[in-house]
Amino acid sequence: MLTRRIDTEATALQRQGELGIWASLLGQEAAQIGSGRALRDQDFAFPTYREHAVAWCRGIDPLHLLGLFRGVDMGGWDPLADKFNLYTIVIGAQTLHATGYAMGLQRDGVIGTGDPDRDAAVIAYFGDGATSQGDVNEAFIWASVFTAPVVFFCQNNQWAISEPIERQSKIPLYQRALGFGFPGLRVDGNDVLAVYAVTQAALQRAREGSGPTFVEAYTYRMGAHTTSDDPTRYRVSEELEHWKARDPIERVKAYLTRNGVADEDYYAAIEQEAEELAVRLRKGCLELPDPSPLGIFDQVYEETTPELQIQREQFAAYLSSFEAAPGTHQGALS
Amino acid sequence: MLTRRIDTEATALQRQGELGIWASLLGQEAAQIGSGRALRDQDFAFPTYREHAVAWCRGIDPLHLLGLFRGVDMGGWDPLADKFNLYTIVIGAQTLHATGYAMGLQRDGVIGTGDPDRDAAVIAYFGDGATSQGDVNEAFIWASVFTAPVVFFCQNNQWAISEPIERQSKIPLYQRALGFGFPGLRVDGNDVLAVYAVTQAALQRAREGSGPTFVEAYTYRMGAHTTSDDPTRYRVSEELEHWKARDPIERVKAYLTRNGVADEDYYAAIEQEAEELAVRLRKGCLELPDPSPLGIFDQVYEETTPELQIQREQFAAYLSSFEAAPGTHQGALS
Amino acid sequence: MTAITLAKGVNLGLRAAMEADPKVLIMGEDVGKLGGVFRVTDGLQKDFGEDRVIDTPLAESGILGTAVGLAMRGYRPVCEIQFDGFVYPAYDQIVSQVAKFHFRSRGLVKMPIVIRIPFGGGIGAVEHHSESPEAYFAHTAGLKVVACSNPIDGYWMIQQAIASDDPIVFFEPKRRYWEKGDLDEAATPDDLFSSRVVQEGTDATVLAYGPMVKTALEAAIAAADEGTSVEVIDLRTLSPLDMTPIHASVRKTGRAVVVHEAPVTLGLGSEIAARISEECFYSLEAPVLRVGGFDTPYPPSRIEEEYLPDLDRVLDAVDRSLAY
Amino acid sequence: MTAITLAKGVNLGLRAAMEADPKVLIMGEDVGKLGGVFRVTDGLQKDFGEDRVIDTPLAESGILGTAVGLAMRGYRPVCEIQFDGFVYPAYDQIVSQVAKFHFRSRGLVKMPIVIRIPFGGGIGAVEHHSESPEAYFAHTAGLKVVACSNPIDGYWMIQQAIASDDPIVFFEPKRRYWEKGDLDEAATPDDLFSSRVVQEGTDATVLAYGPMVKTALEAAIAAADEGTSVEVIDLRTLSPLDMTPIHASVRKTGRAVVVHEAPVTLGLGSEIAARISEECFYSLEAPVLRVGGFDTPYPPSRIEEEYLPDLDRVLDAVDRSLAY
Ligand SMILES: Cc1ncc(C[n+]2csc(CCOP(=O)(O)OP(=O)(O)O)c2C)c(N)n1
Ligand SMILES: Cc1ncc(C[n+]2csc(CCOP(=O)(O)OP(=O)(O)O)c2C)c(N)n1
Ligand SMILES: [Mg+2]
Ligand SMILES: [Mg+2]
Repeated sequence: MLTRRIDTEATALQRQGELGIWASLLGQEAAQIGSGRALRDQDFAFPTYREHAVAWCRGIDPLHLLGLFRGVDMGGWDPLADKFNLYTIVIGAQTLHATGYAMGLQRDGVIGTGDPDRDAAVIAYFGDGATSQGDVNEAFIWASVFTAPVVFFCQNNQWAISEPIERQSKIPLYQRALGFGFPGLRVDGNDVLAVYAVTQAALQRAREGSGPTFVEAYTYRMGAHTTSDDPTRYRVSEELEHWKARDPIERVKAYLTRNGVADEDYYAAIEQEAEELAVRLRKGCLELPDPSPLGIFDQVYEETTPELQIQREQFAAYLSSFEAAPGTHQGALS
Repeated sequence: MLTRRIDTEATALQRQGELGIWASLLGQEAAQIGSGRALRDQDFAFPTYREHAVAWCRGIDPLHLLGLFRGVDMGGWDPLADKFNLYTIVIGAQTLHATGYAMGLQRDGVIGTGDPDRDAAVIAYFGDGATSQGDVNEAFIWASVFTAPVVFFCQNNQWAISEPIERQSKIPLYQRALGFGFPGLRVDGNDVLAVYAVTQAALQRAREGSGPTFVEAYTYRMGAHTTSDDPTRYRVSEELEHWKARDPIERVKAYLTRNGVADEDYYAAIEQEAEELAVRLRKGCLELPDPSPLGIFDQVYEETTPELQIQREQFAAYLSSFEAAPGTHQGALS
Repeated sequence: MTAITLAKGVNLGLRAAMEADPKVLIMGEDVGKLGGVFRVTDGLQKDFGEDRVIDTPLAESGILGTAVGLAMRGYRPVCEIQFDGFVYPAYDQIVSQVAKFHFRSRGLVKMPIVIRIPFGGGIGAVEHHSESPEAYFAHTAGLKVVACSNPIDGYWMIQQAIASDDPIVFFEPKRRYWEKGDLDEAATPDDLFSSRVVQEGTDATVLAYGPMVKTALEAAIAAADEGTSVEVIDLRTLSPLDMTPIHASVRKTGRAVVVHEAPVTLGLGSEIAARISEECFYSLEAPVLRVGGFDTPYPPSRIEEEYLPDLDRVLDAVDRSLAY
Repeated sequence: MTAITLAKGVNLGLRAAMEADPKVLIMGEDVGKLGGVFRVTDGLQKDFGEDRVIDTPLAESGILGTAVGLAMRGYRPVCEIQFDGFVYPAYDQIVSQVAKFHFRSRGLVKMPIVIRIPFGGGIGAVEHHSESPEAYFAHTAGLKVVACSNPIDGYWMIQQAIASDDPIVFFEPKRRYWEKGDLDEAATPDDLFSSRVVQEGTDATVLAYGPMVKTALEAAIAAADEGTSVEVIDLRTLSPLDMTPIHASVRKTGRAVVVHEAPVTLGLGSEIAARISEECFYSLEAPVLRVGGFDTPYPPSRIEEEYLPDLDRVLDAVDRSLAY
């Protein structure tokens, strides 16, 4: 619920022009929270651009996500320290990074030791559309051949922007793994507990050194692809209605209430927390400092180059020429 | 036997410095002849760089193959007229071309008509190593999603240069197709009749509009990867001995003799034909005209560019300056 | 005469090409039902069917690789790459196959493929959505590269590109998609591979293409106010270059400034500067100056306006040129 | 002092780097048991094991993509691309990931990856085995690009590249792999990102790198016989460029010729010509001339010697420069 509130707030901020774009996770909360909660501290997650709830599980301040979509940076967290990679926008590229990282874990001897605080695994997130990319299939080959400790977690939300899953595969996606020699399975992606259990088992298998697993979390993108998208152009409203009835948050609420684990007070407290979070995010977002134009020259390399130094100096001089003689030229320096 | 003689002769020519390199098909004759003979005139084949016997089946003069490896051109045949693509050297790239061509057949309405002289299919050749390339897996996706009339014909010769098949897959390759939703099967690649039957069935399936099939022809690269390679560095001689006992040519000879289809005279006649072919090739190869240096400028585009025209003119003038004043500069223009 | 946007101009051009030749296909991600994320292919699938306007699986190498096969079968695929930064997975197919097939086959196999790429920044997007990769393709023998800058050119140039039997990378300045121009369908368009003087002037020549043409024109107006007469050339064709009008202009003005969004180092400006310096050696009164993106990855969008060349940076370069 | 080939020089450099730092890995096709098709990694798997010298599946994007992950985990992968023409399937990972990670993470994630590419022609090979793709990488912000030209540089530069925390594309001139030089392991190498005057001269400056350095030196000898004193600079670093010695030389000679095998259009020569023209404007007595491959795909090998710049074409350009 907190992540959904983050999502609503972000969408609102985008509508008000404060974010360039926002990729909503609406409908995919259970898949993300269920898998994110199955991670241990030492595990490493490689997200796409939509894993806001996994970020939440990894302890990333949602303000960082807003910063990225606002365009103040490309993700303000420390991917190595937080063991949560920066968002990867090029579809599928991160599955190879995840596999390489997993090969690094192998070389570091931190799998199959039997020590639960030591054995680590990697999880790679990607969408149904991504399964068509060469990179993702190469990642399957690498992981299989090297028995790498990586879980391929595919959120099949039925759509890749306007393209339905039938444009990517004629058979259920989890079966793809069979062609590469490792287990694939499908889980109800709107059932947070089921996702947790399945991911947890797959991660454990990886940590033990038994290699990769493909998990297909069968879910639905209830919103638009991003705030720039208009899904009414390509899908029918009945479909959405069908899935609304399966809303993962309503389902877990029903479950918790039925089992007496949560009551009205609990929900009220969460609503309250969500509201406070939203206020903080809105305020924080507007206060996010813009990056310094000169800063970009320093971040390209570990050891900068003469070219960049010259460009930086010239640009600094150019910028200050405006301060010295304002209005010399007609154009406004924005 | 004829194709093996071509191969021996080409290897000899390379050793004598007349070819830059040669990729031998030794041991893969049955897989290539069996599949090549299953093609009808209207079918189209996309080879790698090793399908010399398929070329033979398509009626390509082996001299053209020598020309390519000698470096006088990049394949002297007409790929569209001969329905045999030029050799593709970038591993796996041709599987997508084959799939695209097959999609063209669909659009031309020449599949599933029931007319055996009209319905066409495409065959894409590739090696075991190629199955790791993103492109090949993308071709599987395309072919599956669009039900394209293409047969993926993989010659699993156990090696990709020095890397054994285990570096590409942990499970039998034909199973890869299952992950993509179309049939995959393995055939004894050293049994020419079995290969013929299986390929013929797969092609027929494609021509009827039932989509792609993956055929794994299980065979062995009896020679080096190319004439530049030294397989003693990475594989043991017992393996070769094992496969020599399964030599596809010896096997078909034994079969034909046993069944009284061929006798000594028949073989003698073939030997004779092979010898004549070899003589012709050797002679033809040495007589292949070198390309004209100025010709390259005309082949880049259908409509050439001012840049190329200038470069061509300047280069022509430069070349003729040597004729005008020989010995002006020290270096020899080779 | 109808007022149309650039997006609409290309859309109408595509439609005209598809009507003229049944072999023309459109392929790409979301080009069908959605009509493309920028709506450039809007309505085409509805009118020409799913066989001719193909929503492909999500893989750029697959798009270009199958386009090669379709071209071999006589089709003329127009491939859309959704955003500039997503062309790289297709790089191998473009550079090693599309570009080389004609040469490899001594002209027996033509590759009449158009690769449409919405390019450049200025729209507040996240990473990989604002790149200017044109130099990569202009350095590749076997490809031709053009960039349109306005709705009218969008309409004509896309048709000319599709009609060409050579493979063409077709750049569309995405931040100008919504700008308007008046289309006269009866007019005779300029040759596809020609550059055009879009503003005459005598003191300095500014060369630009795609999104920067508008910026250059604005700079010329501002310069005029300061008494400097700037000639602006819209390159339109990036490979091959059309040097004739460039030579004429630089011989007149003696000074040249090349402007693009792509990083300066080895951007189009370097080739143009090298050619002008060689071919107009005795006419140049100042070195050819280059204004472009800095040699950094494209920055977060909140500072893209500083990163991108703007009117002021163009004027600054003109001033520096005049100071020689 | 031992006489070693270039292939051996890089081999020894790799060995030294692997001994010095257990995080250094070698990855690629056939780099293990076979020791690479050019034997540059010969013996390394035997001595450092399969965990550190990895024969990978046959997919270049996979090689670079997993290298990114390994780098994130603190490793220093040295990736071999078997031949120049096979780097393109990895282009997306190189341009969008390897090159951008440092920037994207504001320096939090380093990418100490070396991409070794045997490049260039002249060995009688078939298509895709003789290309010179260096400009594609030099135009890419976030990468550094170097090229060695001789065994001694091969030995030192590969170690320096591996020690660098930035991603480096490392070009090795394959047709010089078997040429020899005397290695003094006790010597102090030049800085990796520095260019070097390898032949002093006063009349014209020839700039070259990789395989063309030898050609340029031969041209300088031939020119001396004709009474022309040619200075030759081995660029060594292509991105960043080391302009200081170039400026000094051109200010002295007033004339510059850039030589490379890559096609001229938008090759390294265009950037160098643009920079020299701008930065040494008043010193130039002739335009910077460029000698390179023609703007065609690499031709069939029987005419590669005509296609490639040779001694005569370099001399011809020097003569043309002197004629201004
Ligand atoms: C290589 C590449 N091509 C195209 C895009 C544009 N794009 C962004 S998201 C998307 C659809 C992705 O679908 P899916 O993998 O199912 O993930 P989802 O958005 O549904 O979470 C596309 C085509 C991209 N980001 N990268
Ligand atoms: C993209 C690419 N990478 C590397 C190479 C170099 N190479 C040529 S053949 C080969 C091995 C191919 O093995 P396989 O696919 O099994 O075919 P085979 O040679 O055994 O017929 C390699 C790595 C290439 N040609 N293309
Ligand atoms: Mg999806
Ligand atoms: Mg093989």
